[in-house]
Amino acid sequence: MQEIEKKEHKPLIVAFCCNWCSYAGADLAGSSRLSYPANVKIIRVPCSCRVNPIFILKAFQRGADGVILCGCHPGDCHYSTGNFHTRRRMGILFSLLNYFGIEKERTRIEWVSAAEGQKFSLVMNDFAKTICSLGENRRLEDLRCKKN
Amino acid sequence: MQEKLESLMQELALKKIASGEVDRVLAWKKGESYFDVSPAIFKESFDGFTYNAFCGANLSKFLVEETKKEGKVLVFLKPCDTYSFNQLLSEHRINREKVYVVGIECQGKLDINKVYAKGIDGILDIEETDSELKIKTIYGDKTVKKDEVFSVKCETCKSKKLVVFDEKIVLNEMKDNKEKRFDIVEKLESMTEEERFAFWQAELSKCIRCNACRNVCPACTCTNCVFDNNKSGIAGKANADSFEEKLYHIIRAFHVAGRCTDCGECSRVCPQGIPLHLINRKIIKDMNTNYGEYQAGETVTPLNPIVDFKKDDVEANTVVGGKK
Amino acid sequence: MQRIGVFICHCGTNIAATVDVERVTEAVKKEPYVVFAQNYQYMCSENGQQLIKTAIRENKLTGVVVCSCSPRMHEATFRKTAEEAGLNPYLVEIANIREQCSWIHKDIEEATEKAIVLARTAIAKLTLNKPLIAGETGVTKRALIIGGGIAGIQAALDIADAGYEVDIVEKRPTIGGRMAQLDKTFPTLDCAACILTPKMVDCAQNEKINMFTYSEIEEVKGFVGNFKVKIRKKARYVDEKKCTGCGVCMANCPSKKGLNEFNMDLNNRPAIYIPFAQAIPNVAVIDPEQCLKLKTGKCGLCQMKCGAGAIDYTQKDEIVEREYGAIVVATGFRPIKLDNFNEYGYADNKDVITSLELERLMNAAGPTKGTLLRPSDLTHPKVITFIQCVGSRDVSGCGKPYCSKICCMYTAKHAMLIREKYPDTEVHVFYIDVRTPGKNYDEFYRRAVEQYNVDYIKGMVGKVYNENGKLMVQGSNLLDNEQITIPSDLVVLATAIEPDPSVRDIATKLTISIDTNNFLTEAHAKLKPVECATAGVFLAGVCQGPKDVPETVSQASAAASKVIGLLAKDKLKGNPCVSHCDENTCIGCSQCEQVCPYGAITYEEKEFRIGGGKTEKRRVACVNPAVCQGCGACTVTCPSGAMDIHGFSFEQINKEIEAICKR
Amino acid sequence: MVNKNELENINRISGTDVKKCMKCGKCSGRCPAFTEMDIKPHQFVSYLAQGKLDKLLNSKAIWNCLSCMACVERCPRGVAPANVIEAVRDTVARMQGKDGISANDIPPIVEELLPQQLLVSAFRKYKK
Amino acid sequence: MLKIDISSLPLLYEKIASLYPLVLPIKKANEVNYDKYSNGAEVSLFTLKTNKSPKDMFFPQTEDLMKFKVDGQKIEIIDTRKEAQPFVVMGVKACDYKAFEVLDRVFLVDPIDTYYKTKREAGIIITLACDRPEESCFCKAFNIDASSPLGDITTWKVGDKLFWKANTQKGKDLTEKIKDLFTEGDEKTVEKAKQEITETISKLPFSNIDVNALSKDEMLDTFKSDKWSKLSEACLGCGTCTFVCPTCQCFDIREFNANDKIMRFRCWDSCMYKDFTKTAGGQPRPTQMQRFRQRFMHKLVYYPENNDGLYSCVGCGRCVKKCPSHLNIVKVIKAFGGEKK
Repeated sequence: MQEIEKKEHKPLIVAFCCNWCSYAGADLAGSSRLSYPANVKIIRVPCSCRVNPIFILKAFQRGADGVILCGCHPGDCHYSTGNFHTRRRMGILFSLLNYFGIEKERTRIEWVSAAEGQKFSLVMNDFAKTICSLGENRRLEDLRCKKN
Repeated sequence: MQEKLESLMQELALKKIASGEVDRVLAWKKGESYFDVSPAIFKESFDGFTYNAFCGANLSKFLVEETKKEGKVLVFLKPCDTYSFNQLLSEHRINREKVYVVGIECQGKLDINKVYAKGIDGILDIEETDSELKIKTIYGDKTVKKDEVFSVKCETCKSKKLVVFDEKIVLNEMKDNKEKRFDIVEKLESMTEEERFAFWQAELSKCIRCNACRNVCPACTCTNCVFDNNKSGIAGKANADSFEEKLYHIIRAFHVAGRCTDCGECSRVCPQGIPLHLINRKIIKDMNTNYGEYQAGETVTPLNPIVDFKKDDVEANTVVGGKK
Repeated sequence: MQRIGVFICHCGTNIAATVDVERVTEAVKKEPYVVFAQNYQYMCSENGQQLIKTAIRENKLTGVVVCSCSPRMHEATFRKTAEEAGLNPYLVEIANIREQCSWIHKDIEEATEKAIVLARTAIAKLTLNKPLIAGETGVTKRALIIGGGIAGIQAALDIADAGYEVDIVEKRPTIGGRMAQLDKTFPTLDCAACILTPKMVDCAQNEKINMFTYSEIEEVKGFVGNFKVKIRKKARYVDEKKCTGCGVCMANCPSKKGLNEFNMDLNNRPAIYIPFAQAIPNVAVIDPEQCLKLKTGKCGLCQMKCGAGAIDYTQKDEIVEREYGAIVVATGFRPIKLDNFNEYGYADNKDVITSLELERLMNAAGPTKGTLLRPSDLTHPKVITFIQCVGSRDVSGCGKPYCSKICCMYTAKHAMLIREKYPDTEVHVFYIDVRTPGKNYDEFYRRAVEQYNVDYIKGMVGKVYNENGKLMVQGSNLLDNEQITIPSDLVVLATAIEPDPSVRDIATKLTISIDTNNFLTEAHAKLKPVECATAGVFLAGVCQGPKDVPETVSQASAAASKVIGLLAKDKLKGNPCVSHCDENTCIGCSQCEQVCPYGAITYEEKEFRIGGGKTEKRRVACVNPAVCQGCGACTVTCPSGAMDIHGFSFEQINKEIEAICKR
Repeated sequence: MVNKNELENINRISGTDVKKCMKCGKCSGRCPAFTEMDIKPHQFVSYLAQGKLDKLLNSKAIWNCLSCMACVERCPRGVAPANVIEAVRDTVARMQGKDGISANDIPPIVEELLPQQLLVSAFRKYKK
Repeated sequence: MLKIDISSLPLLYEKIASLYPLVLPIKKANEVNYDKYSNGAEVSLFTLKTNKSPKDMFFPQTEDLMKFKVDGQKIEIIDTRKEAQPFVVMGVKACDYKAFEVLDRVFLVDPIDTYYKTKREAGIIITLACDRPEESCFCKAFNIDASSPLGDITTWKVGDKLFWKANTQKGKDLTEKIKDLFTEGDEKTVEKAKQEITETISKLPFSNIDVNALSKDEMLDTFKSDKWSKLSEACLGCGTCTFVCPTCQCFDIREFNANDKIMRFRCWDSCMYKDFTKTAGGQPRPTQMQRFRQRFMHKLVYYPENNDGLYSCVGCGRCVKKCPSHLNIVKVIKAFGGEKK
């Protein structure tokens, strides 16, 4: 029999941040020494509209427990309309995921400007807390990606 | 009734071919039995030409390939097929000049699997009346009311409007049933997350990844689908893990979002009886609720809710898939 | 086989204090393709960079990962380093282990582990990086200036002075803008016309400057260095080349009911008119709404009287297509509409006026020839009350949330001028705050108080009402904790300013972003105040934010210098991280075209081999790499997955996800 | 002494953010009951922002305010002075004990020259 | 010959499942497929046609072949093959049982497919005679007797009883272990039932087709026939027919990069797919007509040519029922003159 690992589950959170606002916001959080959990890992994308739904599913498949998208505030997009597209696409995708029974709280989108280091840290702390309380992602897991 | 429609259609087809206006005709052909109907091209011989309650197949997608060939093709489109036709025009997938569209009457198509489900098997022949099917089987004769065996897509017909045609053959009034369109979606939404998960897990675990839903879908006309493309990182030929079937159906639904006309072909062809149309319909419902009523294929337009936006759209986090 | 080098920066103790750099170095050495790993005190230093260069040469590295501060900080630095060592600059990836790791985590164990994951992710991405070469495009040596106010004029003169051609497009019949309407300017009290008109004349005489007055922007295509702009020259019904500006037509025009926009509608003008005496070009224009000939076909007096034969009733709008290398937007402002402010009685009382109207009433070329007479009965007002912040700093939704910046100064100016010219007049000013930052500004305001005895009342007016021909101004005097009512003869509202409404349309055509108050957004609030996020477009004047004349002129000159810097280049290097289309996969469905904010995607029918010696014509998307800015909107919209973007490719991001999730 | 509870209560009941006030005085500039009030509308806002609870609670003006809402209507910052006054009034009323203010106490504090609150609020209510 | 009340079958399932893993037709989300029995499963033993055939049990749709562990720059190979565990497949119809023979001739000839062989040897197959064939059935055309299938054990449903007969040692051993659930049954009753079935089958519409139609002519003539393009024109290129087919045996080998290992697995492939056997040089069969032709030529011409006349179709009729465009092997056979008058 396999030994059941009694190690506490540490949730993994993948954050997609747009280069111009949210990634800069994360940098500001850093330079202001505003902490957020280490299990939040950031992937830099040019714009939130670069985030393909496949990336989000892929992250869950690989073992992420929560995925968060950050972009410029609507209307402030560096590419002027990118995040408007993101908002619709993700509205549809998140709703669809929930329709499949995946917990609504596992996916989130937040608008964080380059000036909002504080907000970035607050959002990440809050999201990490939410994901912690939800526990491990079971409904979108790929068993092949689990340790065995 | 049905015979009259069929003979009018054939007459028209023959006339158009004789006059040289069209080169060939895309319609349905009867095979081994009454319900065994395949899409087919007719040119010289009209043997097997048929139009009956089992002609569910949407012919519009065949035009993608047909209009690449020489000459003009006459096609018969049911109301819901005309939406797909328009949508394909919007996506520049069909050369309109090479098609002569004949819009035809549709009183709802039937699903032979529902006849089987009534315990009727060994079917030798079927006789169709306006409201009934008289079925001859090796185990005796049976009668079935048509409205008990409507295919899923016709049970909640969204529209009986012919949105595009060069000519139409409609003998009787057609009635839609759009009030019920989102009933099952709403039922699913009212379930808890856990129940919904269980529902879809059970349904999707049947998926054998035969790709019938994709290959029949008039919105899926990519020549190199992401699921066949090794570069995409999600290519796969089988559901090696339960994650993959979810990935496949979520991404497929997302790729046709805004372009899906809700023709219901995906559910019709699924060999495992998965109600795939409920996925697309959820997206349509969400888009209607949040971004304004929209029916893909109603007009020829490159804009659809997924490529469009409003500056005051609702926030993505607030669009909900259903109850907690 | 790839050979990757990883360089880990201590950043003094910024990184090394919380990340065990030695452990990270050892860990990354185990990653596939990594042949070299080293840590160093300051990677960005001269020595650090030298270290990277040496390693690239000695180890024949095919890619470099630098684990250091944010890529927003030093990505460009390290790319240049790599390039100097003969490596394509796009084969460099940065792992952000400072801002996103060492600075936010205290626990060394945790931070080190995260740093390793971030390094691993950057390595994973790097394995898929491709050498990219930035494309080059030529530059059209001509600039377009939208708006012919003082900002546009200044920018045009500066650019022309550097030897480049400039076109000014102005929607009104003359250049000059708002400044031409002003009487005097603060804080020196120069006559506005005296300092503006010479510049206007310079514009007209400069052979490098070409003016399109009474014209609007119809369409903008292209990209930095290569804009193609369609300009609509509205029908003037007067031949610009023939008209001498003699004014005979104006004198003879029987239709005199048109409101004089230049005088803020305070008086009338003929249907054929020259906006004001110093107008440039000094050419008449016919107002088709008022002209009897154009409306009814009967009249034609002006044509008969015109000695130059310049009148042409058959003129049509004309579209001119021009090419430009750079664009300056200087569309200016207007005072807000006061419909939401019934309390001041602007609509009901002729003697409640805006400050810009007062400018015209005081101007020698104005409706009263410079004598201050109140509009209702043309008598001298004895008591004048100014109300500041009308519609500014208003978050209730009626006005504008921002400070309009110029009102304090011009109100002081008005008060002072009135007290100077008509010492028997009593002048009150209701204010909330008096804001006078600027050279000699506060001194100016104090002069109004100390030298000219202007009565400044701290408090706001609640209501203005008419009682027996007097305008009763009721407000609070906060310092005395009183409510006071001042019977006045004239009330002047320091009305908030807002961007000219035409700016929305211009912003859409140029794909530049606009804020909630309709001000255009600069690329960076501090470091790029005149640039736009759209390359090649620059901002000047109030279209970007409230400013006074000196500030506007400085910004215009700044924009001009940016334009000159751009036009001076023969070739522009593009950003190679742009979209591209896999034509074998593309089905030409047009979805991507819909989401591209730059119009970078077009469709072409191309011939493809389909096997068996046959070919097939297919419609496929083509991306113009010079126009594409690399946002990636198309990549997600594309159902076939044909669209991808260099530097952030599908495979790269997937690889990053895989690396991050690896536990 | 600043009583935190009462202050919070007034803030909560008023539902307005007094920190938004930019001290322009437009509320007092428009107030029809200004002369009758011992504390002026803008002072209510200012006192609340500064936490001067005693001044608020001892104010007579809370009974003079007509609740005409002119100050709310005019405020450029979206602050609602009348709501603050109302909140103070409520708080005072609640502090009188469970019976609230007694009928006998009313006549001396009502200014006879001014229309009563109820009347004004009826005007407001039925103006359409 | 043994027998058991149909009403007592749940006891039988429980009993077998307590000995070995038991696989049989189970209804899940309205569809019946072979699945592992567990307590509470909705068994639908007498469903004539499961959507997927039982070939999954020996040749699963996906199957791990091996794993690689990557640690830094080192790679370790892990064998995923396991010792065979005996298991029972119940309710296999004659056609599906015949299909195992077709698969055996592919996987059990040199080089032997060890993955298949292990499962094949471990499997105990309980067949079930058909009692109510459908219009899509045409096993008779391949001389398969649906009334008496082979297998380790054969069962017949007659009235409210299930008759049970062990054929092989494996079957007898299993029967021995569960003997107490049965009573002695009457051979004659079964014989009578068999006769009835045979009669019913002869009434089926496709019973008269002649599968030799395609192999009658020169192979190349059949290949070049212009009938193919007409026959295939409505083909969508989906894999439904191949995935429901009990004899299709093509597979692809792919790799999946999981977090801590790489898995090499095989999965069913379909000759109807346009990326089937795609190589760097492109597709060997670029048109759907060519792919369509390949499938039927393989089943009815090439396979019998290499396997002593054994067709690689067993007439189960699943493709007839499931094809979205109603194209099928019967139409192909008939088009080539395979209709007996």
